Amino acid sequence: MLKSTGIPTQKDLETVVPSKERLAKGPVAIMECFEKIPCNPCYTSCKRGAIKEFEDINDRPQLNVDICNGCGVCISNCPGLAIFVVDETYSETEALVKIPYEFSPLPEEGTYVTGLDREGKPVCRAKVVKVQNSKAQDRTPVVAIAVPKELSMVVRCLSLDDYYSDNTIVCRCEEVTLGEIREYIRKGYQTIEEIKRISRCGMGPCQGRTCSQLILEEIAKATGQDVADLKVHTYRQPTLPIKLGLLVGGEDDE
Amino acid sequence: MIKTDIAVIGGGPAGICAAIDAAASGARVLLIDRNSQLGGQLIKQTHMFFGSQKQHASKRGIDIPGILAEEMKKYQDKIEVMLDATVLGLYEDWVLTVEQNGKYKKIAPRAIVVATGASERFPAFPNNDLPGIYGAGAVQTLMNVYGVLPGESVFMVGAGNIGLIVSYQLLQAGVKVKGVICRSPKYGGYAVHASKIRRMGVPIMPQHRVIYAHGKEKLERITLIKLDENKKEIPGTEFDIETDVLCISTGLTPLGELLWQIGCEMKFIRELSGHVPIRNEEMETSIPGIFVAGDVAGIEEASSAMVEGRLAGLCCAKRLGFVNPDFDELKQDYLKQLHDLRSGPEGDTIRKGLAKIVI
Amino acid sequence: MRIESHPILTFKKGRKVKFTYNGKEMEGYEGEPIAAALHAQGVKVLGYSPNRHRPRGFYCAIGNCSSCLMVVNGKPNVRTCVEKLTEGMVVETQRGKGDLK
Amino acid sequence: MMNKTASVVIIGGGISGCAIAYSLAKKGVKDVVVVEREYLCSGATGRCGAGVRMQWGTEMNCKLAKYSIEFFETANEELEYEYDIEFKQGGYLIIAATEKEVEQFQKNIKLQNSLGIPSRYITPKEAKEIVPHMDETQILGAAFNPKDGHLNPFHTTQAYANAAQRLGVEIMKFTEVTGIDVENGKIKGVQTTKGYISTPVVVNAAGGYSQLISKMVGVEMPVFSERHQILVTEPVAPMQGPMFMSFSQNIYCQQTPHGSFIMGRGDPNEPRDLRITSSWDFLEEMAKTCIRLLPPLRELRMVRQWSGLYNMSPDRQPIYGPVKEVEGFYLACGFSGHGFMFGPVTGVVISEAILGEEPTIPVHMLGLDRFEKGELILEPSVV
Repeated sequence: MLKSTGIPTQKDLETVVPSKERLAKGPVAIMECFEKIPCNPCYTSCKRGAIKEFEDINDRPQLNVDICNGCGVCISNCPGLAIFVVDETYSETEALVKIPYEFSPLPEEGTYVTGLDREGKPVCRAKVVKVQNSKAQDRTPVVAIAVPKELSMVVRCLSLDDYYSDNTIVCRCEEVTLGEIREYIRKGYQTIEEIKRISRCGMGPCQGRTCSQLILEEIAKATGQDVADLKVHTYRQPTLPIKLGLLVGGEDDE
Repeated sequence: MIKTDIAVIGGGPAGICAAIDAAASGARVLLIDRNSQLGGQLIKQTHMFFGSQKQHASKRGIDIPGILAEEMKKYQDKIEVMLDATVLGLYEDWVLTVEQNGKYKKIAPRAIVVATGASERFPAFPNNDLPGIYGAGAVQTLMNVYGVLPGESVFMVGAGNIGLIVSYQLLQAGVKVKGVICRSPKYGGYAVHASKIRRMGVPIMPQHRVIYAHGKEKLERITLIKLDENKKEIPGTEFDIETDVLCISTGLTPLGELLWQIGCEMKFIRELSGHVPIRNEEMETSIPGIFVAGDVAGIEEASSAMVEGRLAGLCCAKRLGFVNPDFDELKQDYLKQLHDLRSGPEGDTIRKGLAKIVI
Repeated sequence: MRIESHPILTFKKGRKVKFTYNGKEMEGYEGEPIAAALHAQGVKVLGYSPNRHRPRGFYCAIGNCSSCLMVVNGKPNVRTCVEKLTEGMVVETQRGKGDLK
Repeated sequence: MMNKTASVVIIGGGISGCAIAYSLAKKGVKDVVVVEREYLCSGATGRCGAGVRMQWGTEMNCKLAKYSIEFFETANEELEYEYDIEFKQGGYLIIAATEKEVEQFQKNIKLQNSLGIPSRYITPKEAKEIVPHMDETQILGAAFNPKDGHLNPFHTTQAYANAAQRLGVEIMKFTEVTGIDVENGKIKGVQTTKGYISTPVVVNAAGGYSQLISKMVGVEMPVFSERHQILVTEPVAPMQGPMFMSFSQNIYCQQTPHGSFIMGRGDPNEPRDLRITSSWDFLEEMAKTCIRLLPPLRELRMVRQWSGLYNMSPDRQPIYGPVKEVEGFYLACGFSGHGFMFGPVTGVVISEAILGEEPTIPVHMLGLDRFEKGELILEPSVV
């Protein structure tokens, strides 16, 4: 029960989750406000009029999902932090979930965090796509994270703890993380040459000396192959960086 | 263009011995090393070596280069040493490009012994790039070559021989070693090395892994987790240890870049710790005239590296027509020494690996 | 911190030289790597990575990686783990990708 | 082993193959299959300098390039790419070091301007303002077009490939073509290491290996593949906007948005045996030319060298379209080192040729038969 655990029930959620068809059309707000309390800033903040005018200040918000475009202005205005925006069209496999997050430090865009469900349980890795923290939001920043599509109605919070070690720097020269490597592998870049070209991993001054073994291990893990069977990247000259100016003085020998 | 009969790349135990035996057979040798002194990793080893007299057993690593240098003196008209010289490339026309003290040089050898050693492996965990997290090689260099302490206290990851030895060296330098972990139920190094540090009070902790490093500007703390017998993490067993240095010693992998560049056939052999060149018993790779010796041919001990070096030097010289009058006896002796060094239970893995790569 | 006495090793040090680190005068031994001299003075953070601005220190110690790049005598991207210290060197933290000027 | 049917099989997963696949799929062609021996972009596309310029010496090349560059300007959006093709439109500064070049450039610019290309002839002083680290005393003048630029070839190809796949194109990586079946002068199918594909249409977009593919159907092409080398440096803060190039001095040199410089040169003595190894003489020659013209770059460290194949045609212009010997066999090869920058237009004109549509740019004179007829217009502006 919501009133004993703080966790909305499946039945509660059914009243606010839009249809599959609507979700397939793009971002939309999810108003997880299940109790009649005297409050209406969602209605007053929506410039599009997607939320039905309150007859009684104790009304629960009624969202017209066909008018709502998921702009997310209501998120920071909701005193109960009960509004989220879900965009299932973000990519083929991922959905974007916008979450109000009033903690410090804020996550950084491009890094990975851990997606938590309504019970605070870690459920997935999530990439931080955007962090909005404008003056208008008045200290209620909104963090947009990309989560596996099937978890779009599950992830409602985030933890900066790197539960999956995704923020581990694998390639120091180009600063590519394990999470990014895993993402590329998921997207079908499953050889070290492809990962190198898409991410620049191994293209820096060290030419893959520190990262290539870690990447190979990650490919092996993700694809169920043996490292011994994986192709390595091409080794080219030089073994260490050399100044162009030195190469010119190449003839002064016997 | 510098001309020579044989270029030996890498002046560690394998390379020095290759140069000596090639010169003893009558070949002109250029021995190239990127450090300021010969000896490779030996110059950082304060402990006494195992093996037999032939491989300078019970001598300290740091003293072996001197002994070998003495032997090299006999052939000083044959061996030229290039120090502070990094081989940048090995090209298909067999030209070696080298940078030495800010100068670019080219070498045209008739045959090559590649004895470039190994590079270190690093595990992936969040914040593994924080200052204070160093490879065992870096710690040894800093401490034993330059006399600079890596920090106040060190936690060691990896309990192979290197992890155990470096822990001991840290104690000798006056650094507190807070513990040594490894993932397996048994540590990988020799028991005598483990006992040496254990009786100095250093805890050896099998079945542990580092899962997190913490610190703002530099390392302050690490989080460890316990593993079960199958090296799987046991949730809920995480705990933190404060340390300003984390020393990583999770193994070496053969440094075969030059062999890849020239196109030697390579194969991944887990028992030899990575990609190694296919070769015959004389240490000649799939490209005639290109020989290998030491860790680049598979990770082993310095003792076997020295013998492999002698074998490679001897046979490389023969490839060019410089046949040592005692070629057969020497070759048989080197093969026997290698056989003996690898014959015990600790050599089991190496023997299995070699069976897959030596043709 | 330097090792004052060692049961096995004796260290052959070059002559003492002065250099500056971010404008601060420091001392080290000629011929030792710049990064070793800095480490001996307690300087562990040698620079910051260009994109994520993560602190970077000494790492491989053999010039293999890009962890110890600093600006030395005005020139960027110098591998201070292998570059030898000389009298009067001007060593500075590198921020972002080096500027060739 | 699979056995499948396709309406078009494209051999080669470089920019040309992927752009053709995309154009066909966009026009509604179903069952297009791209067969790539390794990973996408593993051949010439992924190895090239990836500069794109409108400054050419023949009308045809100018038009092909202009079309392509205008496409690149909006390619991220058009192809709905999730990353970035990294189009840096910093121009091409082509220096004139000889009187002959001055004359040629002025002629070229007149032609280019007549085709709507905003190139202009500039003085050494103006050139120095654009590339401050150059030694302007080495030059007589320069041609500059601000619309030229540079891209990331892997991302550009991937953008095409992803867009094509969304439209239903199948891309078979790590699949090698081992034979092409022809019956009664018509294409019947393609044998690959992963099985057989029945198809009436095959496009040869195999870059440096195109002559080997043509040979499979008995078509001899007067092309050869020449090794070209290139190097890349460590990254430094942005300092060079345009591609810096010279035909007579034999150099192209560009700073990528990432900060690294890539530079290359050609050499008539390079091997023509499909080798893609590297040489030390290239490094020395490259460094010499680069430092003479762009002296401060002597402090830059190079981190890697590699090479790729130019598929050279007799007149240094592409070979496009059907061949008369085999029905259903189309060529998109012989690019002579500029296949990457022609990628978008290649996609369009080859798809039009296959579908029998009115060509966006008439390219019938770029057919293989031009070499028999001897109607060649030699492109003078090639490194």
